[in-house]
Amino acid sequence: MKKFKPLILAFLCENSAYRAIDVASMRKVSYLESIRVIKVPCSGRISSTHILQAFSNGADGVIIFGCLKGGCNYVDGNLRAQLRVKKLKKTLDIIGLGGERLKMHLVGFCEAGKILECMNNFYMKIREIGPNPLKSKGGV
Amino acid sequence: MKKKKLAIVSLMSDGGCHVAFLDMHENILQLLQNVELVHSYMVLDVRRIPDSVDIVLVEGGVRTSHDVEVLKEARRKAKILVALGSCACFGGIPGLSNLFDLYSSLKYVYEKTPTVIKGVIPRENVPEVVGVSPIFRYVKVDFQIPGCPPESKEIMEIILSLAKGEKPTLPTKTVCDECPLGPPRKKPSKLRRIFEPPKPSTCLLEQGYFCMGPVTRAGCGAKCPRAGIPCDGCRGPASKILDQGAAMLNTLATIAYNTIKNFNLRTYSAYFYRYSFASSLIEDLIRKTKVKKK
Amino acid sequence: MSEARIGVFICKCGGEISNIVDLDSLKEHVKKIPNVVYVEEHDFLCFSEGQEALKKAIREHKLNRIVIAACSPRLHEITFKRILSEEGVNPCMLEIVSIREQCAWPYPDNPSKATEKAKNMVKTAILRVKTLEEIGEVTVPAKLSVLVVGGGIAGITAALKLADYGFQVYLVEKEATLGGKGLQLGTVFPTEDCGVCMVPYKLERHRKCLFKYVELVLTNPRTKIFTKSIVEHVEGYLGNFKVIVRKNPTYVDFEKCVACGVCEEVCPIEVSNEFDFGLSKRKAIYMPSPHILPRTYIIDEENCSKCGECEKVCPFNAINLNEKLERIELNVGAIILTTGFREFNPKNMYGYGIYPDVITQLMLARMLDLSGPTGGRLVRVSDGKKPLKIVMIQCVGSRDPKINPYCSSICCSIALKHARSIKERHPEIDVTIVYKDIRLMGKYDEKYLMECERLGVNFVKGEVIDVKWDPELKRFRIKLESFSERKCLLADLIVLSTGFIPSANAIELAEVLDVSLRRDKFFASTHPKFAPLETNVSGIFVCGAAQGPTDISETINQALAVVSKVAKVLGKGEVRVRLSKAVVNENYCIGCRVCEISCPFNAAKVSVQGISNVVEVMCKECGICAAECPAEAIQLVNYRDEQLSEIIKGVLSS
Amino acid sequence: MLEKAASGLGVNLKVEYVNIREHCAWVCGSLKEATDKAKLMIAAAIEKAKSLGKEKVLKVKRKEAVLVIGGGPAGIQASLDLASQGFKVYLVESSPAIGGLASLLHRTFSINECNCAICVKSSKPLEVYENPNIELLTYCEISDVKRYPWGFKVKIIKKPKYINYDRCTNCGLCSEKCPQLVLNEWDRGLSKRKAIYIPLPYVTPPRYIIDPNHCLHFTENSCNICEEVCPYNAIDFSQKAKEVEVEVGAIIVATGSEEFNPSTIPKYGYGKYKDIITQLQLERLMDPLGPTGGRLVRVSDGKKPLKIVMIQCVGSRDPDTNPYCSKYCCTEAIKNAILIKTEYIPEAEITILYKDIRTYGRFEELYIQARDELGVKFIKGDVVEVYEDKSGSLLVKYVDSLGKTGTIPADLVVLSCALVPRENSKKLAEILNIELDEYGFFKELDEKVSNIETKVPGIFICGTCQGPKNISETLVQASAAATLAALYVISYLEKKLTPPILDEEFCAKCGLCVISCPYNALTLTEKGPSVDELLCQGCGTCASVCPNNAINIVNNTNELLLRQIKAIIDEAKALRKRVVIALCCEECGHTLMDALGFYHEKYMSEIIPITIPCLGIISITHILEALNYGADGVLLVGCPLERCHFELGAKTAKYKVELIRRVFEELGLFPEKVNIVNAPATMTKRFLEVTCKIPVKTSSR
Repeated sequence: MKKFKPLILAFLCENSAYRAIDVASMRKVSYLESIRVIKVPCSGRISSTHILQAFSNGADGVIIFGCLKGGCNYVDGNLRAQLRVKKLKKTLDIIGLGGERLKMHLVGFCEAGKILECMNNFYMKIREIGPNPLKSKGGV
Repeated sequence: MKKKKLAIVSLMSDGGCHVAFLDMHENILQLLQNVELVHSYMVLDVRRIPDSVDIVLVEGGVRTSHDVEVLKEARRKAKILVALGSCACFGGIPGLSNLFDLYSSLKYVYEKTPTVIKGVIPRENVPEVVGVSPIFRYVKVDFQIPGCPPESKEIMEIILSLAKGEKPTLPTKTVCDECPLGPPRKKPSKLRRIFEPPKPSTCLLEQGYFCMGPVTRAGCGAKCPRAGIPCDGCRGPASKILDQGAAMLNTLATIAYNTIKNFNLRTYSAYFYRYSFASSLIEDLIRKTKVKKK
Repeated sequence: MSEARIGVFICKCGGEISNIVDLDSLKEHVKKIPNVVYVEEHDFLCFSEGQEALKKAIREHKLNRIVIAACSPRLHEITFKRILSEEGVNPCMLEIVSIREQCAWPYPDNPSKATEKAKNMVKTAILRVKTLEEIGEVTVPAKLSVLVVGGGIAGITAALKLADYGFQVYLVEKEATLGGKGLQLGTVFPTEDCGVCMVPYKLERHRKCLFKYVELVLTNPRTKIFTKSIVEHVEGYLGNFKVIVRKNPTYVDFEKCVACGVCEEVCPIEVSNEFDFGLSKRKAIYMPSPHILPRTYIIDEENCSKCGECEKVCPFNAINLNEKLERIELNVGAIILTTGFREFNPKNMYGYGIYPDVITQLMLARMLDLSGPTGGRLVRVSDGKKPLKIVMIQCVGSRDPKINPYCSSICCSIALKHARSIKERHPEIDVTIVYKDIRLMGKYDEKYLMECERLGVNFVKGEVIDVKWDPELKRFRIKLESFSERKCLLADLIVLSTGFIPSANAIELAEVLDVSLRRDKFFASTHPKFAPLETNVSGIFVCGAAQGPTDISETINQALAVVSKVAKVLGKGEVRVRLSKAVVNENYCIGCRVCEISCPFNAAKVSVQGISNVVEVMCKECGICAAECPAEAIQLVNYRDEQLSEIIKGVLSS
Repeated sequence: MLEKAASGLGVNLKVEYVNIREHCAWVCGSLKEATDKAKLMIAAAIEKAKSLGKEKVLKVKRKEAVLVIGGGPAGIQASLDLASQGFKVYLVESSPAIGGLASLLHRTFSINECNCAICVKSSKPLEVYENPNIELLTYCEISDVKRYPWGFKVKIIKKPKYINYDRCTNCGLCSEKCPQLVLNEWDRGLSKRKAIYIPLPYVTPPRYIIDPNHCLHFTENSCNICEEVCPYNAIDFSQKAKEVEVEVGAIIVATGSEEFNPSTIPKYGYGKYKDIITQLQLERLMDPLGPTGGRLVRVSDGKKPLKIVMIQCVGSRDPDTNPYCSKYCCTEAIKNAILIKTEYIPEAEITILYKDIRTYGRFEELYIQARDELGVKFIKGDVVEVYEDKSGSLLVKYVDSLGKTGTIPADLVVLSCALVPRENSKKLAEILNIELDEYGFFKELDEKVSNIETKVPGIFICGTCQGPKNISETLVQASAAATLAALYVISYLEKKLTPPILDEEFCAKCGLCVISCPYNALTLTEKGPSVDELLCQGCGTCASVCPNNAINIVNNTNELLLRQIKAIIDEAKALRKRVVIALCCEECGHTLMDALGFYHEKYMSEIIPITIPCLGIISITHILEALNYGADGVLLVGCPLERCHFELGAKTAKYKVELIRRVFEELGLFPEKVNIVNAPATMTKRFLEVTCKIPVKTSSR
């Protein structure tokens, strides 16, 4: 069997994670090529619909990065997103996709290393879990 | 032109000013072309002051009732009366004896001075001794030539212009104006006594010496500071200074309040009023208080 | 809107990119994407040659959206934006993809991966740039006037400076006089200035006496003062608030009163003076302190019998006992909250309220004030004797998780100030400070501590367990625990260093203004570190002790800083807003108020008609409302659901 | 007010007020006394009114531009505030990148949470970089500042960076190939950098720079590698230092501070043992973009430290080094302890040795979290020594507050060092003509009410160059400085000039006025002192110190004062009244007299106040003259000694009084007749204490 190469969608808050990646790239490190990155003004912007949409369009995993607790430019957007993710994970469990396909991290601007590590770990984990079942069912 | 008549009268004095007058060297010849010296106990044997003299130089301050008499006589006979030297102008160093009462001064001079053995205060044939005072307290003074001693050149110039009927002027500024050491660059940080050698070409006040330059009338060419010795104020206060000592105290209070805050002078008067005590505001105050007490 | 014509510019970066990324295949890939009309590679886009090429291509191909694949946007974004606007393209129609940093550099040995990633990234960017809407700007006229709530040190400082800027200032104070707590302090640490000398005014010459500038605040044509007034209602937004102020009757016209004191003489009612904590007496018409602002007599409504004696005798007809309550409507551009603090009431703690000789630091300040009720004499309240042992207890009502977890910051300095002042005047009095940590804030404050140690103030680190009155000794017995040892102290007078809590009407005011409060009921700022003075409502600011206990110098700094923030937002009479805001589709809106609740900045409001409405000036473009809206009626411009989903679909589709 | 009304009518009216209500009616025992006093006061006022001349008013529009010195958080915030209000800002930074000390931080402490330091490290600097109103001048130094009525002309030296900023694309090839390796001061010596380098990966502006002290091209004139390797031809060795001149209306100084170097105190063992580091080094170690990539390890062997000891107050609250408290370090240490416990090494044992934990305000919650939730150990005590035992492990020996000695083994010792003034602040202070305080920070006008203004109008200070503070205090102060600077530059310089006038005839150029001027407003020229009318505050110290009365303040000449005194005494003699001349300074003195009125405090009606600008204008001669003319006493009323509104006036006056009293004592006169009250305006009691001792025989009633 051909090695499974997961397709991962990452939402990056433009105030922390997106900029962190940008800075880290000056040191010639970056995220994996099979991770697709979308920047958002705040992790709070991402609604459950978007996440579900990603899965229905064939993403094997969705990872979200928000600012550190207390560091959100918009008071508590990051915490709202976290709450949403927590709820959605349960839903994903119920519908059979599995909550572990969705992950959210709170990171600081300087913590590019941590972001990349999280991305890698997530990638490995999704590879273990296997592809998005919707794909094989032709749900896409 | 008729030569003006010039007389020099001595009161309580050591004759220093008289010598300063004679110290003109050959300039005296130039002077004598314009004036005629008619009375001077040092060079002429004329006992009485001639009647109607044009210019009378009075040397020394008033100490005794005899001095007062002589002074009044001189005034009567003079067209222009000039006070010569700091004693005549401000009372001079003898003025400091006003700090003490008369009896203790006499006692000190005649009985306790180390060179006196079994001294007695003379009581007979002695004119009454009064407090030291500058001559302006008794008579109208037309002009003052300060200095201890006064500058010979200045004396000459002033006599010459008086003889010509002009109004002479004294320097209006203070000794600092002539001082080659330049202005202070900062406030003094410590105090020094005169036996400590000063740094060259640095203002003495800045170095912490009580230099009286800022409050003393210019005209001497800042001889003392030039030689590294703080000015002691012999030329008395400059034109706009009401009280030489107070002005100096004031200056120190402003520029050196931190430095001399805890410094206790043994005597303020002798430091700051060495030459001008007898004509100072403070002496006035003392006198007024004494009058009140009586 | 015209059709999207996207130009993609790829930079070789002198080989840095082109050596690794296969630009030809990238170009091929890009060309297939709809709406892309121009794809080209350049050697150095950032150099003037590259810039010219960019301009030329825009002109020739009538490009209206640009994607640049080059280095990190941090490096040349400004340059490219400038070029776009020079060519008449809206500079926001630009996406920069850092294919050098993200693709070329991390995969020096794996060009295929690099190329693949570059393709994806450029595609994402193209999808994004395609959906971008042009963002316009609106200017909302802003009132060049400011409402300052609170007339303490912070309020007065801010008002004076705002007036200097040219703003019309309305100062609303709930008491009859201005000055705040500063008046009661006696002296302040560490300079031992009198408390009224607190507001700096002139820059040219530094004079600091508040008292001297009575006229400045009162007569400045740009400041209007409302005493005994409260803010009753506020609506509107940054640049245009409508405020209703309720002005309670003062009965004395401060502009007429010359403070002659005739009225006081005839007033038949005498009560204890709360300004001096009951240490002195006053009439019902009185002047709390000769240094109050405005300098006028005031009538204490509670105790006044309205007998009218004062009205009769006043030579200037300044008293009018029939004055009625007024409501005044104001239009302001911004609001500053400077409501300050009040002393925590330590009722029943350490015997406070039970024994009269247990007092607070503020009361001690009145006693030590040379112009205070006792003329600076230190007395026991109960018998008027001089106390010989004084114990100060720190952290009363602060640093206590059960009451207030925060540290009140200034009580240690206050205690040291008083201890020093007592020791200097009466070295024979024994002063002990029971503390947890001695916390000093200013750079010279440490000297205070040394001074106190030199003067022989005792310091005991520990916590007081119990205070009891010993009737035999006629003294207090204070039991305390210090380094797990039990100790006992005796005291004639106990002084409690009470903490500081928000002003009494803070909660009410927060409701009126729709501003959020912290857990501890001080006004909350949007970011405690980087925006300590902004509240969640744009246009409403907070400074001084209203946002937490601060000392006078910090209070003044904050008041000055807030002026700068106000000047920044109100600008020259208009607020300019980029319209990249949340917008509501009225057809979908169900008026559920989710947006209203979720907006951190109170920008979304549901109208009476049940339709949500976003105030552009207040919206800060986070999109939280859009994520929460169940009807998908509220959307964030350029991050609309359809835009996002198109991107999601696009990037996942290759 | 009257003056204003009159000038509206085209009449130049000069008004002299006599405050007979507060000064007479409310403070005298009887009607007659009050009336007499009023007569005397009016006599003096008439005398003054006679000689009031027209005041010269200078009106100049200031330049609407501001120079900000220092690109740390304070400088950045001030620049942004000013730029957003539309002012032109020149931001000068001495190092190649802006961000200051804060850019070395990993996280900043905040209430309840530990925040990432993004705003101070990157986004705010970027905003500065992008703002069209801000001209960013990095790697520059201020060489000269000249004052003009409209502001300052500033000379700035642009040091050569040897890089063409327009061409550099930050690719880093040059740095890769550079053969010269040196310690990286940005990582506090924890890592190495090349001679051509970028200080930190996230700095602004994001460009490389050559360090000429280490670059072989400059030191040995040999190497050209970077020039050859740069694909963009961005390297330019021929760059020379350039001087630019800018004209601004105000200057904000925000040069920040430095971390204290603990190697000067041997007991901490810093520099001797590798595993003793400072908090800032710890920040670098924890920073994912730092030298270890965010792994917290021992410097010596790269192992995880399990026992960490933090020592507080290193170089602060210590009379031998810096007596002040640095404010930020307690919270900083606690924040780092929390971070280590929660994110880095949860199993680590952390002990903090402290004097007092100063987590003031809401930072208290961090302290509670560290102590109660995370089990960080706190010991109140003093460090005796940090040493290595035979096995090579570090031991911290301390004495706790009960006097017991103890030792703690440590893998890593972190010193919480003081913030100390920057080395070059002395030089800058000289250029700007502002003062340093006793610790070497810039001195504020007043530590309580205006810690932003300096003695020179138009120059403001903010941030840690004024004194230690945390970031939010710094930002607040910076915004406040921006307000003051903005108000300063939009306002006209409109100054009633009350400068001293010089009588050249009597000036001896002795320079006493120059050294005694508290504002350095005078300089000595060949014609005598010349006044900088902008700096002059009209206090009259020069007039008082001038022995020959050659310099006088307009409308407050010595002569006038004497005439006023005499007028009062003459009038008093006519009324057969005794009189004590009270010379009150315009600030606290006059206000104190007013306050006496407000309080209706009765005092001797013989005291007749004359208002003068500052007690510094009084000279001993005035006192003597007044007494000599018949006054029964002289009373000086002015500000508290340290709090004179004109710096030295109150102090010198106090000393003058002391001196004259000493002289009086020596001469057996009446020292008790000369008195001084140095009290703030509210201390009426102090006034009464002094005045009740003045010996005045009761006037004839």
